[in-house]
Amino acid sequence: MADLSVDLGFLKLKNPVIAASGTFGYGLEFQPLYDLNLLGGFVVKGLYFGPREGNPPPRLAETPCGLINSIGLQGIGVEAFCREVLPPLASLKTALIANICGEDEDEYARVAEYLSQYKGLAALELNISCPNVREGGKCPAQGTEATYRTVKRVRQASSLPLITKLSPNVTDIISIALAAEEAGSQAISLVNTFLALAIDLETRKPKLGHVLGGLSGPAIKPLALRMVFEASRKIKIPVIGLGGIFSAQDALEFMVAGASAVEVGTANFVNPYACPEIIKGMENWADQNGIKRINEIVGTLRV
Amino acid sequence: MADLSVDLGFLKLKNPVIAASGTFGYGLEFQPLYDLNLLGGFVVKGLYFGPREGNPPPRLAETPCGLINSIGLQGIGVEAFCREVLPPLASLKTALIANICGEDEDEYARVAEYLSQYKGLAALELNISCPNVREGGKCPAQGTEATYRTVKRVRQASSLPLITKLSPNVTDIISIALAAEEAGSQAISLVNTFLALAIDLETRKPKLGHVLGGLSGPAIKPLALRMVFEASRKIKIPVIGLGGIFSAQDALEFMVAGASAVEVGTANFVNPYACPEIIKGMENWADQNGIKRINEIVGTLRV
Amino acid sequence: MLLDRKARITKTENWGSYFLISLATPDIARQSQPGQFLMIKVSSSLQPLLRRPLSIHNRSGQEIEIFFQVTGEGTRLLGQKSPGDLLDILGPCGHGFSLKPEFKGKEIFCIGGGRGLAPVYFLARELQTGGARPIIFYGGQTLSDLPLKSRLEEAGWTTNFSTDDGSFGFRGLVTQLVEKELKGRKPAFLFGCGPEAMMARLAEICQAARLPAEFSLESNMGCGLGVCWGCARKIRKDGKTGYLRICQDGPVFPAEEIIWDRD
Amino acid sequence: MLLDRKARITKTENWGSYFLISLATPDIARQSQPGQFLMIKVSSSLQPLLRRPLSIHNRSGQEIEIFFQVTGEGTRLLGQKSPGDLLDILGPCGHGFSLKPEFKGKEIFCIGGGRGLAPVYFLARELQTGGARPIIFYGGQTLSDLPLKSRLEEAGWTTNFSTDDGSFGFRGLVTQLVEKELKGRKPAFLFGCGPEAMMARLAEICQAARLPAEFSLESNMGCGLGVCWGCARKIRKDGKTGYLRICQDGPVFPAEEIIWDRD
Ligand SMILES: Cc1cc2nc3c(=O)[nH]c(=O)nc-3n(C[C@H](O)[C@H](O)[C@H](O)COP(=O)(O)OP(=O)(O)OC[C@H]3O[C@@H](n4cnc5c(N)ncnc54)[C@H](O)[C@@H]3O)c2cc1C
Ligand SMILES: Cc1cc2nc3c(=O)[nH]c(=O)nc-3n(C[C@H](O)[C@H](O)[C@H](O)COP(=O)(O)OP(=O)(O)OC[C@H]3O[C@@H](n4cnc5c(N)ncnc54)[C@H](O)[C@@H]3O)c2cc1C
Ligand SMILES: Cc1cc2nc3c(=O)[nH]c(=O)nc-3n(C[C@H](O)[C@H](O)[C@H](O)COP(=O)(O)O)c2cc1C
Ligand SMILES: Cc1cc2nc3c(=O)[nH]c(=O)nc-3n(C[C@H](O)[C@H](O)[C@H](O)COP(=O)(O)O)c2cc1C
Ligand code: FES
Ligand code: FES
Repeated sequence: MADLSVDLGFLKLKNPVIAASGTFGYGLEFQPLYDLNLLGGFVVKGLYFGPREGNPPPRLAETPCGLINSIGLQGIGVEAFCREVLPPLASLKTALIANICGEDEDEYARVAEYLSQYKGLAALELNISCPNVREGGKCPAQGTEATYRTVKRVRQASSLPLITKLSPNVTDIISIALAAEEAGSQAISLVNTFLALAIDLETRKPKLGHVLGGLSGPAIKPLALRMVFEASRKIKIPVIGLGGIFSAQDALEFMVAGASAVEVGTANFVNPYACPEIIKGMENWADQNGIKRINEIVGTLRV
Repeated sequence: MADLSVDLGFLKLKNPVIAASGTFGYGLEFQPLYDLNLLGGFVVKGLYFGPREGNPPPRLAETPCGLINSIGLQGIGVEAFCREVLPPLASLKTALIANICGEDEDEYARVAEYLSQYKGLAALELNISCPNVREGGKCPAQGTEATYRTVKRVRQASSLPLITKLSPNVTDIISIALAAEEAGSQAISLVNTFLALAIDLETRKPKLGHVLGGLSGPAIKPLALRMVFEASRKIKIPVIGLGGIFSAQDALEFMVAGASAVEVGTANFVNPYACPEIIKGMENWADQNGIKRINEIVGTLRV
Repeated sequence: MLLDRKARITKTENWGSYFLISLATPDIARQSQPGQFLMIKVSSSLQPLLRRPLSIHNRSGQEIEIFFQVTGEGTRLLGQKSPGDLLDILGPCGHGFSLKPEFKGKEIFCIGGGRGLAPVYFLARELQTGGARPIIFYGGQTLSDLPLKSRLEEAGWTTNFSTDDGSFGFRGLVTQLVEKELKGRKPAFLFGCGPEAMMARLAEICQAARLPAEFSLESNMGCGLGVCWGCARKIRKDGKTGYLRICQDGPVFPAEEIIWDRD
Repeated sequence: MLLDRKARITKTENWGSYFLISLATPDIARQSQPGQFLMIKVSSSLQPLLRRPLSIHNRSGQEIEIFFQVTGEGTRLLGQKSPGDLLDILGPCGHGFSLKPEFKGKEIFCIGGGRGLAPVYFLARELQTGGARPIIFYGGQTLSDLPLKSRLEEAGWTTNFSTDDGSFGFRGLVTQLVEKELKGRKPAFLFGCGPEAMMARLAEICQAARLPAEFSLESNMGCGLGVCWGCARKIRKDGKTGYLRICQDGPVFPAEEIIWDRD
């Protein structure tokens, strides 16, 4: 049986499949469905320092092979998270990753600092790429300087390994990835969602209460795959790839493009067993193709 | 019956539906199927000065609700175009638009200049946004300065009205649209295709001979719609919207978002009668909704 | 406990845009409560992407039924299924109507507007089983919007019909019919499901009549599992308002907690 | 003239992954030539997006037939259609095989590898109508890849079968079988359709034997109408090589014009 484990340097995963932030709740919700220890890891919903109300509904709109969301990071905040959610999760034998948010660099640092006092987190995923909180969908990950500054600041505030989650809404993903690397991020994850609009022709109103939202799902897969390919060839730190992964084949394509691990997002909604099924499918594929260790295929695209 | 005509200032269209460049050949191919005079207009395949071989196959890959192409602007060049194609088209009673390309600003200007000597063209569409010709998918429309310079240069080389076609592969579509406007473009069209990658897992090779290609079709509609919305609110010249328009409803959504006219691309492949059917559908919708003139709906999104 | 099952379609019925489908799925049937719903995969391809939420319309033995109206691509595809086909379903989801022991012997108003009748049938059956007396109200725009008319009549419950155009039953809105009936009867509770405007008006009527009520709300759903927070709506709970998940904290809420969407 | 039609399925047959479907479409049938193909919409939704190109397998009266193998989502969906369903088809597309008057009375080799048999059946019938004598070669990996075996036998043509594993007919590649037969026969022409490697090898064999030949090429297609240039392949024509459109300038090309894709 193929060895699915992957080593990100700062973190060993038993397999490359991580459930993506915002699509897996706080993890607890999936516990009745399957053993979370099957996962390479999972990222919890984005956390601000305090609780957050989120955006006005409607918050979801379906588009061809895609989903636009504008949840706006509704959440309980770090204190409640560490008090109520972390204890039951801390004993899991899978990589537990916190997705951290902030209104400004200060808040990012405070969230990182606060979480670092607790045991049980394998890494922080720095969410500088959510299109649903600032005016017009802007986010720090759209600029090299803001990326560099935020990463640097969080790097100094916490000793936990840092994965910086990048935005696809940029002209040049490579320069942003380099900025994150230079500022000390141990990995990058890409992509977050694409800024999008859906319109209800009958009412002539946006389908979402927040007007704009972020597009995820199979529709964006070819765009995400391209960015993972571009970034992974130019930076030395590992890339965690995501965007429209719905099957083992999708996940393997991201690894061939250059991802050392993958995250699965929207697929969890359509099939709550998506993650374990993808893991199983990768194992079968590796066995059928005589792949002994799955990390052999990372970045092997023949161009 | 509703009045579907729209006035772009420099050009009156009998209806807002234009067949998009690269998806309508030189127009002649559709003549056996329907009367081209039904169209608001059509844009012919991208033209370089000389003939061009295009990219190595495979040139197409399907993705969820999308199509990636890397044709690479195979074409006959302006001379052959003006000699062989233009004469039979020049007598049509619909707006004939040439899509112009160049390896550098000089070539763009030469193409524009050459075409301006001939009668029959209603406008030029300046294609500074093709992801399939330069290394890594780069194009002038990814920078404000290159956009400004190219538009300015072509503006000086030709007296034909100029529509600048923008790339969606940018961080800030507004600044690029403003640069095109400032440089004297009479309209912008957006979007061209999104830079994308598809992988054949079995061979671990890119599905396209050119490695990267441009994503079009319904998958990109919500992204294109967002960009049309953003740009049209910040510039004064009209916006021609496109990206995944497959139905009258799609076309109307673009107009509500802010497009004064629309282009229909990939849909022509799936349904060669897409354009006339969309026109008919818009007319029916307008009649059913008591819209007297279709241009009343432009930019009426209730935000 | 949420179950993930491939349920075989045993029967389909169809009236215009309305469909009634029976599914063999013993363990989901066993657990179902009125007001709970299923998340149903309507396509074997990636389009449409998401599952569709549909109420449990009835349970009979090993089977459950769904009743829906075609309103878009997802329900259109669902309507094309035939007996023998397998449906990918997840359920039962959410929290249903509160069936209280004190309803015993009492009249309970059960209002369904259009496709909103879906959960009302199961509700009425369970109320009856618990010894309560369901009084059904079934409203639609016109007679063809009341495809389950005879089904309700056969069940033997007191049923009041309304159509906007008067083609069957009371002429007018179902809310007007309820108001009228309330002059003569004093039910112990009111349950409602249907268009937002109908439910909002019913909530006003109940408040005026000091009649406790619960309504089943709708919202666009991503997961139905409580993980995406996409279905959230403003709810007033314990004096505080905030966004709660329709799929998990509902879909049924007490009238006084609901902040109606007047749009 | 390209026609856009909704054709009713009159019959379907199926062997494992292979399907044969009959379509009632009189005017497309009337115009069809062997080697031409249809662009078929396989889904009523947006996924899969593009039409699929399939050769015209046969014409009989008002009907045409298609023969295909399931190789992905599009052909899988197509295989699920039933008699009575309407298929959105566009055709006849492209330029077919060259049926020359001088073939009369001559032996013509017609080679189909796997699903590549599709156009060969129609071709052989038209050759026969024109007075030529088609000699068929039908190869596959194993017996189950030769579902049209009895159909060919019934047609009464000389037919040679091969399977890689020897489960039926000649054991080995169909190209080896053709080579072997060429020792005894001197056909006037060879037509081939099948996997690229098979056709490339046949082209070598033909060149060595100075046997003129045509092959039907495949390529991913966007439009099938000649407008997207997505199907282009390198073709050597009049001494120059350049990208030509398989859908419009082909799909059938003379052996000497084809630059094989050795991958
Ligand atoms: C808890 C719950 C129970 C329901 N029970 C029933 C039922 O028993 N019978 C019935 O006919 N309908 C029911 N509905 C409504 C039903 O889910 C929608 O009609 C259906 O999802 C529309 O899908 P579509 O693809 O046909 O239409 P679409 O084209 O997707 O949309 C048509 C309309 O449905 C709305 N809609 C789209 N997606 C969703 C979604 N995921 N959730 C809710 N609304 C959506 C859209 O806003 C739009 O107005 C229920 C909804 C909820 C939330
Ligand atoms: C002119 C022509 C005639 C053909 N005639 C027949 C026939 O009679 N019977 C038959 O079984 N097959 C025929 N084919 C092949 C058939 O078109 C493909 O098998 C089919 O398009 C695959 O679609 P899919 O969705 O099932 O598979 P996909 O999952 O889309 O792809 C499976 C494989 O098919 C290839 N493919 C995908 N899209 C296309 C496309 N648009 N054009 C060509 N190849 C594609 C892919 O590269 C991939 O290798 C023909 C192809 C051409 C070009
Ligand atoms: C409903 C929803 C909520 C999300 N919330 C978060 C979040 O809190 N933090 C974050 O970094 N990304 C969030 N994302 C983005 C996903 O983690 C992921 O980057 C994106 O959806 C693309 O992957 P997918 O196509 O597999 O879903 C969210 C996505 C969705 C659909
Ligand atoms: C096969 C193909 C060829 C194209 N060629 C051109 C071109 O020559 N010039 C150009 O400006 N755009 C070209 N485009 C882009 C389209 O005009 C259009 O901008 C894009 O496809 C998005 O619209 P759609 O989703 O409606 O197809 C091409 C697109 C496709 C699919
Ligand atoms: S639908 Fe996802 S939380 Fe309710
Ligand atoms: S498939 Fe479009 S030109 Fe051949």
